[in-house]
Amino acid sequence: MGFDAEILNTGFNPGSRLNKFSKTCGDAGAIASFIGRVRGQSGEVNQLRLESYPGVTEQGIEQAIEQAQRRWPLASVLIIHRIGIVAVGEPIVLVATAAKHRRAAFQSCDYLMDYLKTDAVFWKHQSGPDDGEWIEPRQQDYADKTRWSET
Amino acid sequence: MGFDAEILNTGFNPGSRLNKFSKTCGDAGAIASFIGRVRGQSGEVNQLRLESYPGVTEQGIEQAIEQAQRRWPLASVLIIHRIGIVAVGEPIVLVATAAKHRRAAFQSCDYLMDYLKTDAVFWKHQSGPDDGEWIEPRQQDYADKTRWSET
Amino acid sequence: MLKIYYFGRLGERAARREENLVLPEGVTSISTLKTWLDRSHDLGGALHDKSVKTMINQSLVHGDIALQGNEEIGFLPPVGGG
Amino acid sequence: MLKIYYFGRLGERAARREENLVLPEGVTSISTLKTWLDRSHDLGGALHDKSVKTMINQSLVHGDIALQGNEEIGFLPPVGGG
Repeated sequence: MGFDAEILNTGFNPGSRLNKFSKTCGDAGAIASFIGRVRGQSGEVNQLRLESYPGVTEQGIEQAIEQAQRRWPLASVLIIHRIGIVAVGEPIVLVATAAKHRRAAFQSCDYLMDYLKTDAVFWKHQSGPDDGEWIEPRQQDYADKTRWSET
Repeated sequence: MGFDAEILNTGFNPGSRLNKFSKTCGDAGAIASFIGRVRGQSGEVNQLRLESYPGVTEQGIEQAIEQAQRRWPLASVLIIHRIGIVAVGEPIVLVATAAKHRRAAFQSCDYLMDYLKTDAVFWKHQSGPDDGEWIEPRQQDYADKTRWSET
Repeated sequence: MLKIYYFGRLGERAARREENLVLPEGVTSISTLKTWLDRSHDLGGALHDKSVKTMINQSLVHGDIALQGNEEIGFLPPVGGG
Repeated sequence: MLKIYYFGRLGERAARREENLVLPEGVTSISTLKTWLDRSHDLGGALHDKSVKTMINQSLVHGDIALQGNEEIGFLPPVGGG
């Protein structure tokens, strides 16, 4: 059983981290996971640059994991989030949740991704061949998140 | 881009299969996945034995993937399902779905798992230290599945 | 020759997962085949159970169907679970 | 000494991600500090923008707060996205 959050400024291997995670899940039969990667929108985005606020970012993620544990009976949770420069196609985030049944695993994974996309303390700068911009949550991200206050 | 279903009578490595899958996902930013493992219920289940109907089982899964493609804009889908004898803790199933945005990835992965748990052509025999039994979908599995006819 | 598959608990009940069978005398359809197999393997009516589906050449069939004697026949108890 | 962090687009605007600062004369609170920094780094009012959150010693604060001069201060534009 483990509830871990890691902020990394180097690349990571989602598959091997997921295999390692599955060893911490005890008897849990259901492991849901999500990998988010940098999309190259119309071939324009060259990279993302992510900043965190060390200490504050981790604390926020840990609180989100605690919220998820209160909502669902979870055996284990792993969140890995990149900071620094991340190239197109590389993973930015891995969320894995383990539970006895799959509904709890799916929903908690979805819930934690919504947190990471809207409220987690990260700033993302997207740069293309010519210039760049700081990006903020899409309306869809906010809409996704409000689902959880209704359930 | 790939839409693959594999029925295996040997063990597989979910993490390395997921890494391999992610290479087929092109520009998709969101990869959802689910790993189902044999649970040892109260220390009683020693193993599962799974049967398929070669040809029919594959065709059913391929049709479910086609249904998912009609519902969501998916870049790639991978389903791996074990047959034969699977010990407690070992993976029985891996479903991975890739899409541009995470909602499509999560929902299609969830949808395909519901199919695999209720309608897929597998028979599962669960054996303990003393005896065994053939298992069928739980009421919860049927309830999960009806969600999709309402959306 | 018929090729017959018994899946899941039916395989246990019939003590075989598959068999090859020359169409027995008097067996002309899926329904008469079920009755013949039931008696031959002492299946206690299992093949006629409503929960058991029948496939001919890997297609689901309903009701009685005439047999040529060269079909692949599958008897499927409820699928899924776990 | 104050430790000040500028995150996201504020770091670009201020041309620094962090700085150490002895509490300037006349600066007694977070509000007067924002005004002083705004003028000093030519931030065009960015720190007073409603979308920017302020943390003192890693806790969110609202309204004006007196400063001792040894705090860690973070200025946070909207988070998340992407």
